[in-house]
Amino acid sequence: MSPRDRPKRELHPLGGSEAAEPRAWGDHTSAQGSTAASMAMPRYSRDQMAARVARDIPEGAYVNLGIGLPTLVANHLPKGREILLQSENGVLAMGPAPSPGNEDPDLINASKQPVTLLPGGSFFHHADSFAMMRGGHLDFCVLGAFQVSVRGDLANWHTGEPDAIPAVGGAMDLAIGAKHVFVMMEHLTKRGESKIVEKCTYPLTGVRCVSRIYTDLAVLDVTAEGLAVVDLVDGLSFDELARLTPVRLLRKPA
Amino acid sequence: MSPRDRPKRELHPLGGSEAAEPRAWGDHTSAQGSTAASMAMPRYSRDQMAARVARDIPEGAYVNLGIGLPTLVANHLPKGREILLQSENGVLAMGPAPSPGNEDPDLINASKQPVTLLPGGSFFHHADSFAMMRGGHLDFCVLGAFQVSVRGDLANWHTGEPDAIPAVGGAMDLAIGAKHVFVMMEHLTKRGESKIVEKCTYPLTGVRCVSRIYTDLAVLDVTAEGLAVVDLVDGLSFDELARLTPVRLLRKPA
Amino acid sequence: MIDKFVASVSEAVSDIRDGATVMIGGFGQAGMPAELIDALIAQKARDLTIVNNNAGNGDTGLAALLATKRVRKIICSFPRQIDSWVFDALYRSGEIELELVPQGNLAERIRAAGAGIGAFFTPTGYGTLLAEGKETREIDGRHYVLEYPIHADYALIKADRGDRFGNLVYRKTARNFGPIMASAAKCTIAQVREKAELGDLDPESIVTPGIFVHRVVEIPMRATRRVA
Amino acid sequence: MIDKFVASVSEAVSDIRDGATVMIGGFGQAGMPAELIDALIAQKARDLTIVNNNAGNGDTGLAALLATKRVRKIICSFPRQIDSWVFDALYRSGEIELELVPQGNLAERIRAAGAGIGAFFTPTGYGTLLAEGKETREIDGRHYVLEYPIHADYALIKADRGDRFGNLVYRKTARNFGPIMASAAKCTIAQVREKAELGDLDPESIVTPGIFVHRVVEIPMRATRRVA
Repeated sequence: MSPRDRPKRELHPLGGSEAAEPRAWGDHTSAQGSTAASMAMPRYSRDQMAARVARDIPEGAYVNLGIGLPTLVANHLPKGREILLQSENGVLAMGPAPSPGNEDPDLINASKQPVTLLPGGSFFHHADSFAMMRGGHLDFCVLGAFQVSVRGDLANWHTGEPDAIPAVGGAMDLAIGAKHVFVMMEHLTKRGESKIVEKCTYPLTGVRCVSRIYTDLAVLDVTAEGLAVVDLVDGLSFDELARLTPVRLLRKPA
Repeated sequence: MSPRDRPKRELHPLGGSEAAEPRAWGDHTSAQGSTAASMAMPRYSRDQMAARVARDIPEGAYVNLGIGLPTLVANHLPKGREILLQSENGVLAMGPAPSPGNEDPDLINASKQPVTLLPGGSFFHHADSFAMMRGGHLDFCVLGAFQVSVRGDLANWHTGEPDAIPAVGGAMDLAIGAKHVFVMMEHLTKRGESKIVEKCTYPLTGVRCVSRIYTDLAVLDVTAEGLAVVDLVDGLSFDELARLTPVRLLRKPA
Repeated sequence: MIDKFVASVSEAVSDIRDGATVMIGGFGQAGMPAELIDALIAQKARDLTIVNNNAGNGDTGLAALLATKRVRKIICSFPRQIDSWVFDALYRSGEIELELVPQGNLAERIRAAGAGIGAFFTPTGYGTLLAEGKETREIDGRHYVLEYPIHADYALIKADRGDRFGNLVYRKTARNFGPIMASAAKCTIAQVREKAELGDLDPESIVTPGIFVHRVVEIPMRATRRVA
Repeated sequence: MIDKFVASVSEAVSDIRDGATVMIGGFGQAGMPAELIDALIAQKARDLTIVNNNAGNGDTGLAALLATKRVRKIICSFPRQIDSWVFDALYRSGEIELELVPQGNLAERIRAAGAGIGAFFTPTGYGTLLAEGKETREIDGRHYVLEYPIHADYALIKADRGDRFGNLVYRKTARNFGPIMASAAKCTIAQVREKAELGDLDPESIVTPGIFVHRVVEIPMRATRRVA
C-alpha cells in the first residue's frame, strides 16, 4: 500500500516530533468553529505571545523549546542576548535552520528538522541528554498544552481517545526537568472552554510541573494560592478573564 | 608534624592503591615465621602463578589486573596475544610503564603509577568506567585475597581489626563486575592456615563472586559441589592438598 | 590479532535467532543503521522484540521489518509519526505489542542495562498513565517511579568511524542512542561509514570504547545515503 | 555575552559558605584542582563536607584543608594511603566523620545526582559491611543494595581547556571524576590549563558541556605543576 491509501488520523501536525504535543495548539487558529465570545475578544497574536515569553528568558539561559507554538520563541529572542538552545536528541547551542541545500541529515532537532550548530555547541548521547534534562540543568523549557491545572499539572501528550495511538517522546521528561516550565497555549478551546482547569481531564504529562502560563489572553503564574495574573491583554479586564477561567485567579499586586 | 613522626601502621604495601588489598599477599614471601610444613612443600613461584593465570586469558580479552600479585600477570601475557587492560580510573588498553623521564602525571593506573596507552586505547570518566565494570563488560579481573570461601565469597579489603582505617577503593566493584573473577594468593597464611575457608572470617568484599583460585599449590574452580582441583603443583598429592584445605575438594575428572 | 570487522551485513546479523531482543539505534534517519536493518529483514528471524525510539516510518527500514510481521513487540517512545502507517495498522489490528516508554526513561533504562544497575527511581512519568501499576516512592519530597533496565541480545547501531578494536566515533546528532545501546546488548554490531586504522581515533574523543562492540561492518557513504 | 571566566581562584570560591558540601575532583594528583583547594583553604569556610575519592595525602592540598579542622565529614572510597597521616590522625581522634563508599557506588551516586535519579539498586557492596542497614532487593536472581545520590553545593574540578561557555575537555586519566562532579553540584568551578576561544573546542569531543559549569579560572601549566 502506498501512503496515499492510508487514513490520516492521529498524525502529528509537524510530522513526527518527539515532544508529543499533537494539536496542543492550533485549534484556535482557524476562525471556523470559534465562539462569538472568542471572536470578539482582544487577543495576543502568536508572535506577541512568543515575544512575551522571549522577554522572560535572560542572557545565558539554557532553554528547550517544545515543538509547535514554542518554536516561535526562537524568532523573538533579543539579538544581543546569548541564550543556548538544547534539543533532547543530543545537542546544545543549536542555531537556526540551515540555508537551503546546506541541510545535514546528521544534524537535526527533536522534530527531526535540520538545524545548525553555533560556535560553542556540543553533542552528547541520549542518556546524557536526558540526564541534563531530568537533573534540572535546563533553566527553561517552553511547552504547548491541551490543559494546565490550577496547581500546575500539565496535559499535552495524549487525548485519551480509545482509538488513539499513544506516543510520548520526551514530553514527560521535559515537563519535570527544567527549573522553569513555561506553557504557551490558546486560552480557550475552539468550543470556548478554558484550557486552564481545576483538574485536567486529559491524561497527565507531569504533576505540578508548570511554573508560568502564557495564553493569548494573559500571563499567569502558578502559585500555592491560585493562578496569579501577571499580564492581561489590553482591553480585557480581570473580571472578564476570571469569568472565562474556572479556577482561582489572583490579581497582580498593585 | 612531619611524616617521620607518624606511626606506619595501616599503610598500603604498594602505596595508595585503590584496589584495597592490603597485605593480601606477601605474608608467605619471607621465610621467617613459616611453618616447617610450608617450608618443605613444593610450590609454584609467583612468576609461575602469574604465567599460569596468563595462560587462561585468551586473545581479545578485556582484563583488569588488581594490584599486588595480579600485576605480575601483565609480564606473562603471551607476546602474540592482543589482550586489553582496563584500569578503573578511566583507561582502556593500558600499556607498560613508561621509560624513565617519560612519565605523564595525567596518565596513571589505579595504583597511581605512571603507565602508557597503546594504539586503540581510550579514556572515559569514572561513572562510565565503573559502568563498564559493574555492567559485566570485562572478561576477567584478577584479584589478591585474604580469604576465599568454598562458595566463592571473597575477602580482600579489610582486616576487620578495630583500629584499622577502612578503605575499599574499587575492590567491591571489581569483585562483582567481571565475567570471570580470578583470585591469586598464597594458599596458606604464614601461620600455616588455609586462606581457602568454609566461611570467610574477614569482612567480605563480594558474595559468591570468585570463579577460579590460583595459589602457590593449586588451581581450583569454584563449583556448586565444592572446589574442583584443576592443577596441582608437581610433587603435591590431592590428599596432601585436601589435608591443608578445610573445604570440599573435587578431583579433576580423569 | 583482534579484528572485529566482518565482511558483510548479512554475515554480521547471521546468528540472530527467533525470539531475540534487538535494539536499533537512530533518531529519525540520523544514526539509523539502514543496511543492518535490511540484513535483518533478509535474515528471517521471527518473534523479535525491537527497541527503538520510534516504530518505523514510510515503507523502508524498520517499517519494512515490521511489515514482515516478525516483530512481536516494540519498546519505544514515539510510535506515532506522520508516515508510521505500517506500525499503526499492526497496532490497531492487535498484531504487535507496544511498550510505550518516555524517551528519557527509555534512554536511562538502556543505560542501566549497560551499567549493571538493577533498577532506578526516576521522576519522569510519575502520576501519569505510563506509571500505572508501577512502584513509586517519595524521596526527599519528590515523587519517583521505579524503572527496570532494558537488556538486549543484539544492538544494531551506526557510527561514523570505527577501528578493528571496535572503538567508535559518531557524527553530530547521529550519536543519539548508539553509545548506550552498544553497552546494553550481549552482541553489538556497528555499521561505520569508514574504517579507521588502529590509533587513528583520538583516545580523548572515542565515544564508544571497543569493549562494547563485537562486530563492525564498513558501509561507505555512497551506499548509506538514501532517499528518505 | 556569556563569559564564565573569573579572574582568580579566590574570587571563584569566595561565596562558599560554612556547612557547604564541596566535591573535589581528581584521582591522586591527576585532575586534582590544586589551586582551587588552596583558595578554599585561604577562604575560611568551616563545617564542610568534602567528597573526593581519597582523603588527602602528604601535607598539601586536601590534606592541608583537613589539617585546618574545617572539614566535618568526608565521603570517599580510599582514605588510607601511605602518606594520609593528616586524615588518619583526625579519624583516630574522632575529629572527622568518614562515609566510606565503594568507588563505583561513589561515582554512580554522583552521576545520579547530576541525572535527577532518586535512588538506584547496585550490586556493588551487597552482603558486605558497607551495605549494613541499607535496603536490599533481589531482582532477576541478583542481589542489589539501594543507594542514594550525592548532591553538592560546589564542585571544584580541573580540566585541560575550557571556553567562555564553560565547555571543558580533560587530559588522559585526569578526566576521572570531573565530568560527573560537574553535573552534581549547584555551582561548578573549573580550573583549566588553557583558555580556548569559543568554537575552538571540537563539538564532538567536548566532554563536559558548559551547562554544567558556572565558573572557569585559567591556571597556566607552570603554576599547576607542583612537587608531589
